[in-house]
Amino acid sequence: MDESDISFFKDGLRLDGRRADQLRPIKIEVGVLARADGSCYIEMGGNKVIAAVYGPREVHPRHLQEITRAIVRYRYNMASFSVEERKRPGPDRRSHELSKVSREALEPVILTSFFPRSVIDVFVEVLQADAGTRTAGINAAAVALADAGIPMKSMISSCAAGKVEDTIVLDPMKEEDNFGQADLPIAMTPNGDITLMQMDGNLTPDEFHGAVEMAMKGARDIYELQRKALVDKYSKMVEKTGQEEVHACD
Amino acid sequence: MDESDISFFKDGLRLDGRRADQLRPIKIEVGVLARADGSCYIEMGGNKVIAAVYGPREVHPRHLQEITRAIVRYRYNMASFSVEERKRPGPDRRSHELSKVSREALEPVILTSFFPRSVIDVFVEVLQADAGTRTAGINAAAVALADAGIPMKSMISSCAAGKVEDTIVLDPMKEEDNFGQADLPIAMTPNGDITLMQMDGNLTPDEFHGAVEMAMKGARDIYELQRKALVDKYSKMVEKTGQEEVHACD
Amino acid sequence: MDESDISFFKDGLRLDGRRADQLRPIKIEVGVLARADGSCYIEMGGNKVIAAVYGPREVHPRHLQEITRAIVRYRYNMASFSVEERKRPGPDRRSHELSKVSREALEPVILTSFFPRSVIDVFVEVLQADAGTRTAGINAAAVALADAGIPMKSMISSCAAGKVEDTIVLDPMKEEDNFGQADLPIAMTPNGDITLMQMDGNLTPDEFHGAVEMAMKGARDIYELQRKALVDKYSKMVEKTGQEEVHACD
Amino acid sequence: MPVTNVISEIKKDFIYNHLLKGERVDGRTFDQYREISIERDVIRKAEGSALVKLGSSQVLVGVKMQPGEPFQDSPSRGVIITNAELVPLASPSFEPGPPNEMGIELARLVDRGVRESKAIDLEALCIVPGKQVWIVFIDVHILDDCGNILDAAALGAIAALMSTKVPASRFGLGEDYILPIRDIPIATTTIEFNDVLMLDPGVDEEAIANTRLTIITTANGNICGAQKSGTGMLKPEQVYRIIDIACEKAKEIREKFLEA
Amino acid sequence: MPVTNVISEIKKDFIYNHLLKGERVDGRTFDQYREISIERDVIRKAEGSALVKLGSSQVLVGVKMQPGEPFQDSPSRGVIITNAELVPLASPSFEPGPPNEMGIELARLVDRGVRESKAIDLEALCIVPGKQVWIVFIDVHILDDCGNILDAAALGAIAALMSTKVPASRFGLGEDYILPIRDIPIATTTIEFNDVLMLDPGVDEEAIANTRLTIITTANGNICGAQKSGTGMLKPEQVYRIIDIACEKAKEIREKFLEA
Amino acid sequence: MPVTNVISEIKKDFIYNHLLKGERVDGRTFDQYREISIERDVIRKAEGSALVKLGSSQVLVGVKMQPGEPFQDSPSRGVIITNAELVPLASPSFEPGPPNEMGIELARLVDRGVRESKAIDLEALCIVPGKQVWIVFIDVHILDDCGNILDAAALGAIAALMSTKVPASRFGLGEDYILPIRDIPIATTTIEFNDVLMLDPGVDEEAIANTRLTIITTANGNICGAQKSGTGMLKPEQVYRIIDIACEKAKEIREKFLEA
Repeated sequence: MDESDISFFKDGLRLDGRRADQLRPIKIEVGVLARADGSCYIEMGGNKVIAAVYGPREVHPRHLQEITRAIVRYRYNMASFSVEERKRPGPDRRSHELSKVSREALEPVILTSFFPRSVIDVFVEVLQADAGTRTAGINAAAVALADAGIPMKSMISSCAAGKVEDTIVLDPMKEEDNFGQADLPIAMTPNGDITLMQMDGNLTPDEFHGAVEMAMKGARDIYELQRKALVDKYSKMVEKTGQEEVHACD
Repeated sequence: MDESDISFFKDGLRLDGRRADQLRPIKIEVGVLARADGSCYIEMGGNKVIAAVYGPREVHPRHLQEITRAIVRYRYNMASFSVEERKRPGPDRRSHELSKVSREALEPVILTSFFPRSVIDVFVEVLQADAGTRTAGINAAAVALADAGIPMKSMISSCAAGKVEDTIVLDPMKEEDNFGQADLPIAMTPNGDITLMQMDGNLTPDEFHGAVEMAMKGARDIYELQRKALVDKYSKMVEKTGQEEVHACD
Repeated sequence: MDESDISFFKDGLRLDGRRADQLRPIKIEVGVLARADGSCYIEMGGNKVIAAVYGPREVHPRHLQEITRAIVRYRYNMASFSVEERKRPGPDRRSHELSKVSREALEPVILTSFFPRSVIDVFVEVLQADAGTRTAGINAAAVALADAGIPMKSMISSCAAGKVEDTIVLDPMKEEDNFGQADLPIAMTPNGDITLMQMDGNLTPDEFHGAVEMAMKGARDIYELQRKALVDKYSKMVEKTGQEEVHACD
Repeated sequence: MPVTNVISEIKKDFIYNHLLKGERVDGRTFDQYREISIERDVIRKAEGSALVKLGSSQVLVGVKMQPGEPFQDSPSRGVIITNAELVPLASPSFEPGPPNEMGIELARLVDRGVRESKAIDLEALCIVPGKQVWIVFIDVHILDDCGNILDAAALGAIAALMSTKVPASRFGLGEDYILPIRDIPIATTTIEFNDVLMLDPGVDEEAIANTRLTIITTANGNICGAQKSGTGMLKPEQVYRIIDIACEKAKEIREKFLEA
Repeated sequence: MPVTNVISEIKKDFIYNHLLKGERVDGRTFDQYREISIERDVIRKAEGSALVKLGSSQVLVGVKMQPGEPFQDSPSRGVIITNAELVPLASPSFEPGPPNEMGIELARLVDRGVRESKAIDLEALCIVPGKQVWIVFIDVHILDDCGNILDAAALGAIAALMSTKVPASRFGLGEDYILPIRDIPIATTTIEFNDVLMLDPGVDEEAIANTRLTIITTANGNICGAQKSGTGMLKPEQVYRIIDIACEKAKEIREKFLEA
Repeated sequence: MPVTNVISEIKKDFIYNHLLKGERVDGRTFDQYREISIERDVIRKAEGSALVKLGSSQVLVGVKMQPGEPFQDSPSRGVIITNAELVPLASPSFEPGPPNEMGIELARLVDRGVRESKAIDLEALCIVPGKQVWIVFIDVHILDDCGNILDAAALGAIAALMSTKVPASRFGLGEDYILPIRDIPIATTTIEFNDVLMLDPGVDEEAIANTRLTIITTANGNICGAQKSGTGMLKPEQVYRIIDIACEKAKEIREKFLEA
């Protein structure tokens, strides 16, 4: 993290014209895949991410089974063409870590005890990356879990705050992430229980406090969009009266 | 595939003296390995290939078992020293593809339903490569299956046709394969049911037709050699009256 | 193995001041790890090696189980920082071979038939390497097995002999190993049954004989130190009367 | 889950019975493709990209380019590297991990179409002979497997290549330019069942009729690739019939979607 | 083995009941670390090393250095590579093989502490800009996992770095010199259970209270890293309380063990 | 398959009872090898090759050579790389995949024989000191494992090396020439059972008497390699007896097959 010579603000606005506490444009679509039990496509700024949920289903290999609950698996994966310099296919150390913390961001709200000996698989594909892929992935995955009918205590919404030019900003984009002073992604329930928290960079305790509050505000706004996307899809289904939703090709 | 400056014909004959529709010399030996349940060594031109069959036997790992039939596995492998430039040991993408299509060339004639929950393993080792290793491998594997006593609806014979200097030729050798215009390997039953067909290069529909017919003619000739090799072995066994064949070392 | 220009003796003593038939200083500590069922730390010259034993315990994966006895696994591993030039983490071909012969050095004295269907795991970590890590590892592992209460027919002790400047020497150190003429490590029971023997370099049959005898002498001396270390630990336990040994953290 | 299996068995019977009656379960004729849509330039970070929908099947192909070393035996030609990721998001039968046999076959067939049709002018991708050439990475990302992802992937590959801009300026190699494309290979896949030939199989049709033949044709109507797959057999006459259908269908698709 | 499981269940109950009563089973107060000891320069073959004991947990960290190529986007800065081996010697739950999710997370957190605190002056590790820089390998070797190996590993890493001598002479690059260290990052981990916060969890406490927050602080009291792990939740107020505890505790540890 | 196991148990008993009576099941004396045949230059694409048959055991060894970089600590010496593939074609107990412990041990022993006997003049394989030397790849391909494949592999390796032509002209490095071989290492393996020592074990003898000692000797009768394997024990006197047998037997084999 070097600030180098970049200036991150112009006339009080950020390089992409946002205020410090403003989210990038977000678009959420539910049920975009036919084979998956639940799915969601999200755009957050330049990020394009798709999530699918399969399950509850049988666990392979068997020895991973838990007698009293479903296990949750989460696979964060970047497409080779999603980044400036082509990424080698397959998981690297970064994606292993993100998969772990993302799973731990969602697992607290999933009612795993309803499905002993089974697995709930969450697959997240980053098709285009632009800072914030982990938060976008969690947001999409949470909606896909709901779309799959997985019982959850609540929704999960995720957003990051950053620090550039000693200012706390919401939802950092690529330049702010690369050259900023800190990055702090969180995920939480609508009533503010934090399920993911990571941070790197350099923050005073007060700045940390401010960044958490700002990220939580962002997550609350995202929650409204997630909710709306699910309601919209449900409304459309209800319109087609008598027509049951079928998860199948064609 | 570049034709470069090579001339593939001289006085109407190919570089190795063959006519356009002539096979390279072929030698087939049955039962060449003591440990395998069935085996066959084949030379087709400069190719030296050996095939072994094990099974029907237990499937490991268990979850691959099929309840109603035997599964068939086929492993095409090239020895490091079989090619001009030393090949790294182990399978590459090419050998994975060849293993798949070769398995699918043989599986249609194997009576897998006779052996539920078991596996029939076919292992093919290319000891020396000279264009046409996949067809040589399938020819050897089919004989090895018969040698192992695996019940089959019919024999499988395999041969390729190619195109050089706008002429369709049978059983291309290395130079014709490297610098020719097309390669079309097939495998089939004695009565002309095609179980393998691949092609790359550039052929008009008419040329394609001609190449298929020529490759089928080659396969029919090879079938006679396969049959003869099996009959020869069986005759020898019968000569040693009362002496049962034992698949064991020494 | 080149002798190059090194002179290995000065005034009849070796570069580190030892006589030809003298061991390097050895330090053995028993029960140094809380989580393992048995453990041992050993220093042999510059070698620092730690061994842990887990088991008998359940075998994973299941298909490795033996119905009539415990299987023994041995994993020899070098820490990245244990050698001059950083070693890539994970096993290489050398460590696979050492794991195999070390396992075979210990297995003859382990009463595996007492624990059908289970596994006894021996893990050896080389923290600092200075020629002789395999013998140090076996010495530590044998003590760790005893510490874990695994029933054994006898102790195993291991030592190498080498040849430098046409002289047989005991327990070669780094320079003698790198530039010497031969290396011959053995492992044996206290009454002279050999369970490991390897050798490379160049020895006449007579020299081979001499090297084996010298290595056996070294192993006998090491046995006394192993025995003492175990007795010391047991004495201490008995002192704390009524206090049972608990293998647990804190 | 047992329930799913029962449903899937019933569904198979249903399709099977339709096929026996000479009908496809979704009402298509035997030589009819599902609806095709191609959206190009969907991934800004890629040099070229295309999202292909074939009925409900979805395949995303991205093309990346970077300078690199040529192969020793073709020192003045660019390099094509094709990879396919059958990510587990796309089907309950796909598993995480390196490409399996099926993924490798798919990638190699897509590659074969591009390579054997000579669609890319590889000579034009030489930067310094013997030292530096352009590497073209064609990455196929399957998103939703509702059958016949091979044809969709091949279509996505050529569509993405046709929208690819060589990123010369990023590497200080002059101005960006459009990747020169000289041919438009089209792959069409036909399945055989009870002597009935059906184009563009859906995922359930694939499960039932396990004999497939893929034919790749060039713009001038020649054949540049063929591959039978599956554990069935084909008569030569069936092969020739499939080739006739394939050539015609490929022409239609090429004209409708790629030459517009 | 069934027997072990029963014992382990009984032990968990025992600890659980203590925690409900507001007690830790080993008598510690909630904000008390187990005994810490740091022994430096234990591995002669490494450029720097430290053996950290945290109660019965034991972690050995070795630092190796060698010249190598810089990253393209930072041509005049040294490179840090951090790796952690959770070898099966250290715990019945560790398995042989490449690092799993847990080992990777641990290595990346240790790395983050060193990197984000700017503890190593990477500019000073440039040999020839764009060509050759020092690579610093930080290798964490877990020997005995009795809980909270992350804090022990982070402590071992900075202690080992503080004892590291750059082996310039071995590579013909002048005289050896002490690796310049500019900050001392300290990681402190707190678990939450029933709204009680406990520092430095033992292995059984970790098993019961599966919500952890690790805070890494710099010498000036700022925060340079944070990571929640485990499948629980934390209230913001709990986070802020943990930060207060972490800053204070880190200061104590830093003064006691690393600035002496 | 249960049937096989019963047969195999009966066969073991049979062999076991023979051994107790001091007989080998195939009528050999204890110090008798099975019939040996060596066919050289069987693989035209290799620089050298040999097919060794030891009774029904068959091992094919190919030698390939290419220029490459020397090791840093021996800048003017050629490099030997030995690999063994225990392909599943050769035995029901071999599995596909990278070499396991047994394959690695076999390759390393073959390598040790060649290396420690100094059979290849590595100094003569230097092309440009510190830059380019010849790499000698010795690839062992087991075709049929009917016991004692190690001795067969070692025999194949030296026979293949003795027929190796350095392919200098292919790489523009002058004329091809015969690889200079300075010694002929021979490996002989003996098993011990009930204090009886038997040379050249068959596959069933190996299964029963799981204590083996391999001795590698040079042409002048010295020992350049030894390896005990298996989970049994040997008395020192047994070791010395085995060495005597090995030296004598190796001399016979060397004279009969490799110095002719």
